[in-house]
Amino acid sequence: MAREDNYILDMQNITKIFPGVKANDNVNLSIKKGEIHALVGENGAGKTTLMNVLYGLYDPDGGQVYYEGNKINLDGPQDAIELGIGMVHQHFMLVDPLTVTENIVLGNEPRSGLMLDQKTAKKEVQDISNKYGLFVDPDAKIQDISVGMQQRVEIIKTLYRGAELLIFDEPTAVLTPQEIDELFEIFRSLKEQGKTIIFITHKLKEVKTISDRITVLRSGKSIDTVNTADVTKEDVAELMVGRQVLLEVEKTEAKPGDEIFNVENLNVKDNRDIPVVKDISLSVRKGEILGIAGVEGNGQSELVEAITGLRKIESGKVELRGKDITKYNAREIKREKVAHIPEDRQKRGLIMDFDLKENIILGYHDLEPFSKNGIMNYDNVAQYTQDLIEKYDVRGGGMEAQAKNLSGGNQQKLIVAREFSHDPEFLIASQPTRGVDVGSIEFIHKQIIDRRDNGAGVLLVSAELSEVLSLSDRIAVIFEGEIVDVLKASETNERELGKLMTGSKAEAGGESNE
Amino acid sequence: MNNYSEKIKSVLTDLGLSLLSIVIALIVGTLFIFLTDKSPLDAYSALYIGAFGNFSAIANTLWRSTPLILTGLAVALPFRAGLFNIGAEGQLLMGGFTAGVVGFYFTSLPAFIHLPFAIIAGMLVGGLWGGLPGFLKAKMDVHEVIATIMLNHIAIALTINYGINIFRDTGRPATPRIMESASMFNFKNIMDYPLLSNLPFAELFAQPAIRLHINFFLALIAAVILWYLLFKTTLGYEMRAVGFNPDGAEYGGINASKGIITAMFISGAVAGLAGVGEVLGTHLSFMQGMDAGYGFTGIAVALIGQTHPIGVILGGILFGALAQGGLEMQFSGIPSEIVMLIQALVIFFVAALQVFKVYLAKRKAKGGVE
Amino acid sequence: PAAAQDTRVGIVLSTGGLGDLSFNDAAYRGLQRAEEELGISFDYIEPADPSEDQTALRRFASRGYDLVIGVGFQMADSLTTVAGEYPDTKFAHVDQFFEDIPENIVSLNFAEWEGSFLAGALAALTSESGNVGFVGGVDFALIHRFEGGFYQGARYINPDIEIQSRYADDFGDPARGREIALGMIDDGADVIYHAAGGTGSGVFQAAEEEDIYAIGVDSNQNYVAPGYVIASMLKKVDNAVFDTVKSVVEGNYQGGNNLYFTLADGGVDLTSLTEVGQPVLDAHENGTITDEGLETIREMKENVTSPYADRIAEIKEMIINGEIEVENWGETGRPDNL
Amino acid sequence: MDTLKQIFSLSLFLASFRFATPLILAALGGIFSERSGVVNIALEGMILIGAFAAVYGSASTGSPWIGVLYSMIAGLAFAAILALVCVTFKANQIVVGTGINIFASGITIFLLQVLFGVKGTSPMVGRLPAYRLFGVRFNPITYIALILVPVVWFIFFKTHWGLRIRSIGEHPAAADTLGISVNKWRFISVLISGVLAGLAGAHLSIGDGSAFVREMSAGRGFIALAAMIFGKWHPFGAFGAAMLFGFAEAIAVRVDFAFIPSELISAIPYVLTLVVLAGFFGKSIPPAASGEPYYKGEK
Ligand SMILES: Nc1ncnc2c1ncn2[C@@H]1O[C@H](COP(=O)(O)OP(=O)(O)OP(=O)(O)O)[C@@H](O)[C@H]1O
Ligand SMILES: Nc1ncnc2c1ncn2[C@@H]1O[C@H](COP(=O)(O)OP(=O)(O)OP(=O)(O)O)[C@@H](O)[C@H]1O
Ligand SMILES: [Mg+2]
Ligand SMILES: [Mg+2]
Repeated sequence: MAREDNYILDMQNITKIFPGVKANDNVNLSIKKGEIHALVGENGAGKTTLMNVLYGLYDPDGGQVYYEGNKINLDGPQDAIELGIGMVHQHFMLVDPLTVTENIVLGNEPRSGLMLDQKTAKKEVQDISNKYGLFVDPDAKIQDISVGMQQRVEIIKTLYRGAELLIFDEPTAVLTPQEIDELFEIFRSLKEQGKTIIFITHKLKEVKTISDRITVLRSGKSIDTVNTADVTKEDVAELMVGRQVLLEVEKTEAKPGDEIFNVENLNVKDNRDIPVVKDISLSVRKGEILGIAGVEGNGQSELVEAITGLRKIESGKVELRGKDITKYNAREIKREKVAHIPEDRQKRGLIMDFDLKENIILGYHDLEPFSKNGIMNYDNVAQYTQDLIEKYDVRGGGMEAQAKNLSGGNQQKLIVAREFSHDPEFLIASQPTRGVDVGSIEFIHKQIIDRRDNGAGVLLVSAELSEVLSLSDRIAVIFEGEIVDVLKASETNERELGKLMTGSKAEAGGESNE
Repeated sequence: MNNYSEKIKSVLTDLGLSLLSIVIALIVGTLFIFLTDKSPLDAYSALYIGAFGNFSAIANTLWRSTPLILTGLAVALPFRAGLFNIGAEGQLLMGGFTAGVVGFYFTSLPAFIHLPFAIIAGMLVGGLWGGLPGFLKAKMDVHEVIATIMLNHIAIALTINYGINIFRDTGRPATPRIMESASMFNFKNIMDYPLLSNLPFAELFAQPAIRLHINFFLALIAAVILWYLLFKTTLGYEMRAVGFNPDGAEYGGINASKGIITAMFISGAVAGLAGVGEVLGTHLSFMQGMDAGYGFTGIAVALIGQTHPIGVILGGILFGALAQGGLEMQFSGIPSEIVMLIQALVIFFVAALQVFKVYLAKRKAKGGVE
Repeated sequence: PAAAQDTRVGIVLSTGGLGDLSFNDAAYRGLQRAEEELGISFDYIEPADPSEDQTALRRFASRGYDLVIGVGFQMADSLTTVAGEYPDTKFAHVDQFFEDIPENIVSLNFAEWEGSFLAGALAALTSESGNVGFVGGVDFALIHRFEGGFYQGARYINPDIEIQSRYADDFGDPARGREIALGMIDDGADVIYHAAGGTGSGVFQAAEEEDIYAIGVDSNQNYVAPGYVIASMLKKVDNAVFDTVKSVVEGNYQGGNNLYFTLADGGVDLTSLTEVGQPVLDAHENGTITDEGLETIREMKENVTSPYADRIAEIKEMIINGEIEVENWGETGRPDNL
Repeated sequence: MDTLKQIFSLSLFLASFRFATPLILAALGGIFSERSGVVNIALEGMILIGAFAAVYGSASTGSPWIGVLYSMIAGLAFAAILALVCVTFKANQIVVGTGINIFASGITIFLLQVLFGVKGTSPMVGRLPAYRLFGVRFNPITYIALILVPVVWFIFFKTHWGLRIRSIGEHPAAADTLGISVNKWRFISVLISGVLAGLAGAHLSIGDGSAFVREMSAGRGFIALAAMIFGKWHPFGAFGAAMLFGFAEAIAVRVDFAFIPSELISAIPYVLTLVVLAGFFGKSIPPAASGEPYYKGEK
């Protein structure tokens, strides 16, 4: 029997077991009607699993779920949907080749006779998008739209099915600051309309800004539920990790050495052959971190792919230690002691069906001690893997587990572990802490600083302004494929960057360039 | 890390399930046998005796499984690299034909040159016939399934229709018989070789009925090499990476085209070896009908063996036994098409029962945690 | 000589097996007849592929069968091998000439070119367009014998007759057979002879559709498309096999011979141009063709073929007594300039 | 030149359509099954069993139309096996497909003997009448195939069924989270592919033909598979590819090439295809999830 009546949802003693892992261990979660409830916890704590149980995707190995006071038994998402539960997944559930409208109506499509009634469908989409201020292009294909819009599509999907309780699994991980603000606006308007929201995130700032209450999971167990007003970020962090966590990055003044990396008049096109990097020139010194701030989709992804040998360079020059590497392919560049943390961990960073030990040597697999004259030495690999997953605290299944069964954050840690372990002299990190928990963020940031202090040059690309500001020594702002300004991190602020990133030229706020 | 005992276990479950599924298939098969007023018992004991009843039966089962293991491997390797090779049939024909021609054309080479020459030539041409679709895929985005299907038909025209005619001597639609110097060692002649003749059990082999020749052992070696290549070498690592996630492989500095072309070339060479063996070991000339659809059966062999070289060996032996025992079933009065049906049933059930392996694994894991 | 009733014959058929309306079926018929008339018993094997031939032959030999028969070219080597292992067993082979033939093998060959010569002649005689066609199964020596005979026969009647010839490269693809025939008909052919196994049934269909004539092969196929198949070139494997069994039963089996069955001994022939053959009557018996089907065949014989009966008989005579020499393209090879 | 005259003749054009018909039907079938995420290399076997059932239906009832019905039922039955074993029991689709092909060769020969007392070629049976439309004569199945091309296009791109099938083939998990039953739709799609392949068989045996011959599908199931991929899993694309194959096969059986040895003529269609593909043709990307059984809750 559910506890109080103003609880729309009450999950009691939920247990879910995967091969080798107890993802949920007698978890309790109660949600009040109309609240925004934050669900936080380390990577692999079991947040996503719990939500998948609530959405009927997994059937729990133990526990009960009460919804609006009644015990419910979910055979599948259909049941959840009918009850008014909607979920926006950590990895979007969108069919790339289909249009926005098609994705939204999929499953209960408006029809006229035999035909699928595109007109009505489009209209309903438009109505919802107007009502909640969720702008989308109904006719665009998913594969052609920004991540932010894809997320709005996911939200409309749930509302289209009359969701009352909306689950958001790390919705902000992939969003730009602007998009995050928009998202929170949406949250508020949803709340006004009486909807209830469960919100998973690793960013405590967001938790403080938007949530009413917070539930903390740690290694599969529910630790505590608190009122947001009564706690500080540090408190929450401690609850999550079980120890004190430094939320602010500690770093000493950089001691830049001579130039290690520079690009001149770089031009790059995207997949649709549109120029997206226009005459960019940059340079990074040894022992410094150059941050690239910019709203996603302004060419930073293509820039990184181009300088890591994954994308064709139309014109321009890339130099490492004064050596021309413009024509180098990915392998040759890696051999120059360049490390690369790619922005899309699932598409680029990992072979999801490989196990940890096979993943942790990707890109270095043909080097000793892993490989000698073309023969792998898996004993060395195993040893090496063991060390790294301990050092970097990669959780979930051990080295024989497939990467696809790791939680999002642990996948990221795996990549970081790999890329940082060949003492790179130049490090390219895009979105290095996307979807990573506070403890790990602390860790990864510390690693990046250490690299810098050991004299490596670092190129940091992040949509996370606070991250760019706190890590970088210098910040280059990219807008529509051009570097609009380069600033000293110490002499600028989010406001100014925000302006530059959105095209409006800097007024005041520290002299630019050196 | 009780990693290996784990593996052995999973392999044993595999085998257990395969056996179980074969039994079920045979039970269902009785339905058809009843339609032919024969007794299933006789039929199946014939099947068993034909395949494993005595030494020569077993030897011949292995002999029959040889081309199947090889075509199975030829499908399995590219499969691990994300490619579906339906072209083993054509690669087998090209390889076999080449070996056949080399086998008769050079009349005065010593065996220690002629035989290896014929084998390598056959594997090379088979390899090229497999490498071509690999190249088309890597460089021109031609889907390998179309390319290999097309090349199968082209190979038939080139070898069976055209090739035989230009080299035919008598009325037989076959190339001239190969020279003694190009023929593969056949175990029934073991006594002619002083060295071998005083091996233990040598005399067991010395029966005229035994057709097993060395290509079976070449097939085993090929399987081990491929297993090693796939799971122990850097190239294999790269092939599997490309197979699972080309983008990830590219990021890892792996050259996908290289992986694709090599995988297809190797698999073509292996399929070619299947043809080589049939010509130099079994028929002693390249003749119409010698391909016997091995290329297609190879697909089933590969996947029943879970595209794992060792699995493929077992799969190949299973099909070899079905073929060898199937013939014996005919002697017990079961018409050939019923034999076919029973073979198909075995495939269904072996395939279907693999599924339970997944469930078993899941259950086991659960138990493990509590 | 072994008493007939305990004479056992084992036959290993050619891949393709029973139902090929050709030598497999014919050989089988021959054994059935031997079973009825001589009281022998026989068993047969349909190998799935050539690898099984040798094993199958050996199983029969090792089980003490008195006569072991192999059908089809690809059996020849295996038969020689097995015959070597079982010198006391008698063997026979259908359709392959042996260079140096062992004492315990008799090889049964057929002068298809002679029979096909008659088919060609008949085609030329019945053709009104002066344009006839030949559809082959697979392009190789055995089939070239048929093609060659047909070609020479047609030319003998009408030196400047148009002869179309094409191979389907498949013995089991009627759709191709039909399209090839339709193509030939488009180009003016009005009589088509086939030596293409199952592919041939497509030829008959085309003939029926376009109302032209076809000539069958190997066994009597005149009933297949009643009224359109004006004759069939018979390859009497059944008789040859029957005689061989008989010789074994009667103890006068003559091993070590390549026998050629020709027009002279009726080993090859053309179906009667006047009478309806027994197989057709049987087909009528077991309902494969209807009464009117049988009727149409009768009428066809009467109106179309019987007028030429004498002419064909005369040509047949000339071949037998050597006045006409028919070239065997299987040996000489198929001329390139056709 | 004579060769050219032959190539551009009307009769050759018509022959192309007759050859293309079974390829079009089977390829459309393949599209259904693969768009839903099930690889169907059993088309070959389904064509074969369809061809047999058509002949049996026509022979036993005297009506070729019943024969057509039988062919579709037979194709459906075989598809049901594929669906049951691969969709429900999640067995490997390619293995089972291979099994079905072997099964089809066996069962047709077996039934040929049980039902007609022969082993290779069935007696001739009543075939479908050919109808004259706009000056050309085809049997109804050819017309049906031609009509089905736009119909299938309509189903896939204009109806909610098509939408669901496409989404399942691309991203089953997404469809699943919207409460669409992945397995149900895969089952249906595979069944449809069986019906179409069966129909293709009927064309071979009682549409243009009028008898069943063992193995008469002669590899057309695989060519259809190629046509489907060539056509990028799109009905019109597959139609175009099938026509190309049909045309090439027609050339092979009808046109004389002085410069090509007769034994090699049958290879023309395949060489042609390779040239076309290699020469100027983009990448064919299969439906993302095709070939993979769907397990709930897999990451
Ligand atoms: N399908 C699966 N099979 C096996 N293990 C799984 C599966 N899904 C999740 N796990 C394991 O269950 C645990 C919890 O995973 P879950 O995705 O719920 O973590 P999370 O809290 O969402 O982490 P993150 O914040 O990184 O997303 C992890 O150890 C993960 O490895
Ligand atoms: N399907 C199978 N059938 C038969 N034997 C198998 C099968 N799968 C694995 N094995 C056995 O298990 C052993 C290990 O298998 P495998 O090499 O696939 O493990 P792996 O983890 O992929 O290899 P590695 O760990 O070296 O990369 C093989 O040597 C083989 O003997
Ligand atoms: Mg998660
Ligand atoms: Mg492995």
